[in-house]
Amino acid sequence: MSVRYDYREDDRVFPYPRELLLRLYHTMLKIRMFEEKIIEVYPVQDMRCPVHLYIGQEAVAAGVCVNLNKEDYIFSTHRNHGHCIAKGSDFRLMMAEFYGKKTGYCKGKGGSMHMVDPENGILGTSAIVGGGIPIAVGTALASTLMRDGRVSVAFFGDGASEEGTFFESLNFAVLKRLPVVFVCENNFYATNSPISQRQPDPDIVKRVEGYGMPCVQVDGNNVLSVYEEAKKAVERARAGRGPSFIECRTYRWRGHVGPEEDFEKGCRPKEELDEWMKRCPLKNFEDFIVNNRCITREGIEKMKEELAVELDDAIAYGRSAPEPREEEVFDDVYCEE
Amino acid sequence: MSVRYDYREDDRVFPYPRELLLRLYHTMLKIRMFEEKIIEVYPVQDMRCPVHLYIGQEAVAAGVCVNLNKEDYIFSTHRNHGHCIAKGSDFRLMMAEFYGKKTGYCKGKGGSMHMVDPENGILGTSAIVGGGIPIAVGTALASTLMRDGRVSVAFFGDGASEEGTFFESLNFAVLKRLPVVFVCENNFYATNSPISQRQPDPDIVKRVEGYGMPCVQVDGNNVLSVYEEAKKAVERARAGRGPSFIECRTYRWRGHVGPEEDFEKGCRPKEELDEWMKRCPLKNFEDFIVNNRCITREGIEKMKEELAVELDDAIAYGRSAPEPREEEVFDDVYCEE
Amino acid sequence: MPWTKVYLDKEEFERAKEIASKGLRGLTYREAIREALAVMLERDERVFVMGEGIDDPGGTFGTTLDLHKRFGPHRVFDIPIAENGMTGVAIGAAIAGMKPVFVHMRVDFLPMSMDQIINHAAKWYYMFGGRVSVPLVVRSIIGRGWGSAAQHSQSLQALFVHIPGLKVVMPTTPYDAKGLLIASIEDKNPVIFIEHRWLFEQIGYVPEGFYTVPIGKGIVRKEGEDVTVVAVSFMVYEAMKAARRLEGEGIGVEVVDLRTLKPLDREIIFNSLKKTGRLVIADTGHRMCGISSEVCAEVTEGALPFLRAPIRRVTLPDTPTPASHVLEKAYYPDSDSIIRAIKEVIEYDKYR
Amino acid sequence: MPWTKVYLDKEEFERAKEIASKGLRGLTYREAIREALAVMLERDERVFVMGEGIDDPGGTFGTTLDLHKRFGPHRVFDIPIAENGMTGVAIGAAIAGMKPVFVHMRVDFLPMSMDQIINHAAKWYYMFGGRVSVPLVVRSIIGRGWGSAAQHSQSLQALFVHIPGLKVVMPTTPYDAKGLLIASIEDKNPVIFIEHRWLFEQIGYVPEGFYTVPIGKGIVRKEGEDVTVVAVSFMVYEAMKAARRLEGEGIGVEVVDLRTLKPLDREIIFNSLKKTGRLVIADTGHRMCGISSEVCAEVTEGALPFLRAPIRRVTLPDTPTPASHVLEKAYYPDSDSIIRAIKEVIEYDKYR
Ligand SMILES: Cc1ncc(C[n+]2csc(CCOP(=O)(O)OP(=O)(O)O)c2C)c(N)n1
Ligand SMILES: Cc1ncc(C[n+]2csc(CCOP(=O)(O)OP(=O)(O)O)c2C)c(N)n1
Ligand SMILES: [Mg+2]
Ligand SMILES: [Mg+2]
Repeated sequence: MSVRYDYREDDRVFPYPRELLLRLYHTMLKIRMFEEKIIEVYPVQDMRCPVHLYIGQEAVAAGVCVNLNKEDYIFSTHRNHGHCIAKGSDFRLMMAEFYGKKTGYCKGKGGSMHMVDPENGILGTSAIVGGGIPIAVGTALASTLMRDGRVSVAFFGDGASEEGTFFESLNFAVLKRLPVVFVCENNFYATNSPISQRQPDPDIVKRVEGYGMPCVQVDGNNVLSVYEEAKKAVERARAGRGPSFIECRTYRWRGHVGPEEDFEKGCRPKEELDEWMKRCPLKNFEDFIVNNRCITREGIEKMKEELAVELDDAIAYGRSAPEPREEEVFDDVYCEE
Repeated sequence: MSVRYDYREDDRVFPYPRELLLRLYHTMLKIRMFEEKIIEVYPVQDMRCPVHLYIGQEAVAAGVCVNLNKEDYIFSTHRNHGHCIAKGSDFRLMMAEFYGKKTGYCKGKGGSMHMVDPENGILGTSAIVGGGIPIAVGTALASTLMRDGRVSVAFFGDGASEEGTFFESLNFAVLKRLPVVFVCENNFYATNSPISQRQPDPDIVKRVEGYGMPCVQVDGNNVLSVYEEAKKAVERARAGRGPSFIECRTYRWRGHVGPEEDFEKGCRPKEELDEWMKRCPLKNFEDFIVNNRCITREGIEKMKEELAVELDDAIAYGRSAPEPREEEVFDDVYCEE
Repeated sequence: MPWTKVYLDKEEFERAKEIASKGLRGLTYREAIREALAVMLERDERVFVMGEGIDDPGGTFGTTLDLHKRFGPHRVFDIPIAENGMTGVAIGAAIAGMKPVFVHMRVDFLPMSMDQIINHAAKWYYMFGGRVSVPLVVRSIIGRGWGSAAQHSQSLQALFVHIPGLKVVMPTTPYDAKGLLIASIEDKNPVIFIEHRWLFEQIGYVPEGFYTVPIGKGIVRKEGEDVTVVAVSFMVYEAMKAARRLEGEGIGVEVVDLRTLKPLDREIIFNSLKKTGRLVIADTGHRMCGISSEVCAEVTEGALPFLRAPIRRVTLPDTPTPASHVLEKAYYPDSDSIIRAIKEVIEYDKYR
Repeated sequence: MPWTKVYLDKEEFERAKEIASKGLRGLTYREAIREALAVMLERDERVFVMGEGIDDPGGTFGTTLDLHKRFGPHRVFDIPIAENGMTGVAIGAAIAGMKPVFVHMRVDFLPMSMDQIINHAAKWYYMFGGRVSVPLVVRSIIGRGWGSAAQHSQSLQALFVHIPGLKVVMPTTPYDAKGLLIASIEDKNPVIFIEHRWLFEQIGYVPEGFYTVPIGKGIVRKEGEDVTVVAVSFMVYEAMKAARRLEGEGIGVEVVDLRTLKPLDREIIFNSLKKTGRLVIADTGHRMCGISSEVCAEVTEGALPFLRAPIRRVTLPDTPTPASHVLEKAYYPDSDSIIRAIKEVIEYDKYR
């Protein structure tokens, strides 16, 4: 039940440039270690905002975003750390935001659920389920109107695929052939509700097929599968051939919110988690690239050490960054420029 | 291009009891003549509410509702006259409501867009596009919980199929296997917007197929086709086997609102209307039942005369019915029982 | 100043035109709206207009008529009936640098898009620390009469006034309709722009080309010494009618047209109240937690000493709208209701 | 009467319990809510409870915990994340004779279902001439703190108060939470029932079994001579704290807990104001067009002569909610803000 890359070995591995494989791995590792760092520091209770960890789903963010340019737009949700990191956001500014600091991405106004990083194409993330999907369609509309060649990606969960706005977004995107890619991360839960209590069929892709755009379901724990499908979708969008939909089947390891495990609380069966942990997107891909001599174990250790330093630095930065002043609570209600 | 019944002649006509065919015809005729009566009286400007006429779509209401019991629920829209008549509502009380009178179905509070007739399973109609669809799912849920064996039908337009609530409703109905039938009357327009400006593909049924319930597209101007599909769907719902979706392709003859034609205003091509008028659901079915000796032309004339009298009576009743008193404006805000 | 004038009818405007030394151009409110859109579509290529049926032969009561022909279907286009999703689309376009105008035939359809308006458009700029603004205009129309009934006759401005981050504009005259719509499109923030169908035929002076009327400023439509009527949208006309009729009885009514409900022009209300000491508020919306409530609250907090009599509110009752014309008549306030309210507040301290 | 008492902390309740001749049963607010649901599920088979994740191990902050086990998954069930559609479903069930309770974890998700609440539930009974009523309860929760930020910390009661046909209930004590929730379920109309997360741990006297607290009636939580504080939900606790602290300074604060915002209990406000002549209003929501505005308006219309000083409103500012705890602190009003407001109104006429 582990993620299988081997079937690709003969004909597909070597076409991938080594840099690509390393970049994918590095991105996943960054995300994983970032989240683990939060798990480490959170109990101190000085990071005073809800955090929704992405551990287990790293292959999706990494496999999609590697296809994007800096100017391309992504939209994400409450569970946005992975997407932002994959798109290029800065650890320091993220942590500063999570610590509610003035130098954070949102000057301390957003917290972990609301990330913004316009330089990297992140114009905001919405913690309202389904909220970001039509907005991504809107930036795609803008790109069409302005002919700026950008692609928009909407990341969202299986839960979000139940909101009416999702279907409204699909309809309009196909109608206007907009350059948008819909990436549904089906991790089979919305908070603690299993998908079986919310949808008659866990194959979300089936309900999208009728819209007349390319639709595919992929192993969301296999970064190369995600990469392949996202590449096609992004190229298609970039070429003006309209939207695509990708359902990535994956799994979140930690509780819905906060750094804890949730299976002890009875939120889901331990065995289910165990099965999915065997399919760890990071570990399996690590073995794969090592076995294929893209990198040595030592090289990987080196990467980890570097990232560990970076993350310690980011935490230190976030903790020591200046607090906003109380009066600033009244700033930024309106844009007065 | 006229509606074709003849292919059915050999093997299918005679299975239908004569009463059924006459009932279908009678219902369609009632609707047609009711609407024509409104066209006649509306210019006097004493029927002071917006009217959305159903002429051209009669086969849908008739073909569906003949399968329903009095206790079964239907939900409809701004364009509800046909559905209410087919479900058994009274001309007099309808007209009284349209004239804003105290004895109208809603005591003059609803007007033509808001019909209610609980005795005939009409618990209200919503003029908010898409508004009635989830409500029909809700009555179906109640029927399941109370095990009352009732079936709910949601009538709505192609425009309503663009609202997110439509998909939310489909998902929940399938999830819970609710006894509801979704009847989408695709008349290719929402107000004056052609479907091509709103949906990438005029086959609405395609976007519903993925939900895992029976889905069908029928000629909505052929009352027997509608009848057949609705029968299956209603039986299925009644048997506890869950929802179905029926797309009826049809056409509205008059303007979106009011009694006038709209092609002169440039709302749509005259030729398109002409083509659809040739496919008149009433006229073609009339020829069919006459040709098959269910009824004579004289019998039909007789029916028409009777209905004309009834309608004159209903108009007279509506016009002379008492006005509500001004103070009643404050009644019925809350139910105080 | 001809643009501060409310012309109660076409004749009045024609008289004013005759008298005016320079020729005044008269435009209806509907034409003024359409002209504002045309001016902005012409001037700024980031502007586009979207809405259900806006390119049809009705053209949103004439306010968008044929604009798609002039500016092309990419800049003025019809959309699916999917208000929440399409509001999200408009927001997305706005944050990516466009300036969308989303047109709704009725304000009653906005509850569909409340999530995108309240949770997204209104909060975006603040939530992201001022990094990304949402220059979006949501035009919508209120009306009354002809049995439109409960779901097609609301006047929901108060819901938007309650939400931080939004601006809410309700112009009364053709001059303001154009100038405020241009200002709203120029504004970097989400603006809920609410028009009244019963104003569409009103004629007034409207200059050609580009000009703005500042958001956040009310205007005194008529001066008076005895009582202030703070009014909104169509109720300004009713207030003017009331004022004219009361002139005959020697009662001086000052009519303040709020024009913008959020941010609220507290100054203009207080200044008028200082003078008259008496206040009537006339709104097109419901009573509880309406703009009339907010004006009362501002006064009790900041101008209580000036108040010589209880305030009277002339609003829709806290009742859904009925269809029957008899009930509609009982339902809607008009100049008579305003006159009754004025008399009450005036008589209050007459006998003290 | 033990149920009219706000216990500021657990110790206070334990003391009261000791003193009370009859044994008082103490329950937390969260338990009281859950018990109300259980009582009604037991008593009336038409009642059912639906909501996102209500059957999970968290059980909506404990308020629905394990009810699905006791009453079965047909009567207490999880639903898809589709607020507008699911509200329509609840309305449908209600008009067909059921009594649904729709539970939302946060009031911030209700803007999604505004169309079904405003255009359908609120209007159904009126629009159809009183033929079909909508006995629906929409429970939702407000909270504050821990960086929940703009989209997860709103207190949107005013939006519902504005809409005719709805009732809006916001209980403060465990006793009222249970009694008002039962009354809401028994009510034939759509009731928006709003709880405050910071009250969930509050303990108070709660009788067993079935009882109701009337909708539409406020209650005086503490008598006082000098100033009236009309408060809502969690702000009642803050007002009680303020009152206790001001007792030491010889200022008598009367605390009125509105309990129901719509219909509003005008009487209780006026009666208190008659006595004290001074008014502070403390709300959990935003300022403009909020319930604080409405109370001001009622007073200026109907009780102006009793008012000896300007009113002060203690509300959220007209600003979205920030995440940072420093900004949160500046953002949220508390007993200090109430004390400041009280002092302002008291000092106002001290020197006159
Ligand atoms: C409109 C809305 N309803 C409910 C919520 C509460 N909520 C927060 S996250 C969540 C689950 C989302 O599930 P999914 O979309 O699958 O994303 P995941 O958490 O699995 O990444 C819910 C219901 C919300 N934020 N917004
Ligand atoms: C939510 C909402 N948006 C817009 C409208 C305005 N409107 C009334 S009828 C209508 C067209 C509906 O089209 P369709 O569903 O196809 O029904 P038809 O009129 O063709 O029967 C529209 C857009 C509305 N009533 N409700
Ligand atoms: Mg999920
Ligand atoms: Mg249609």
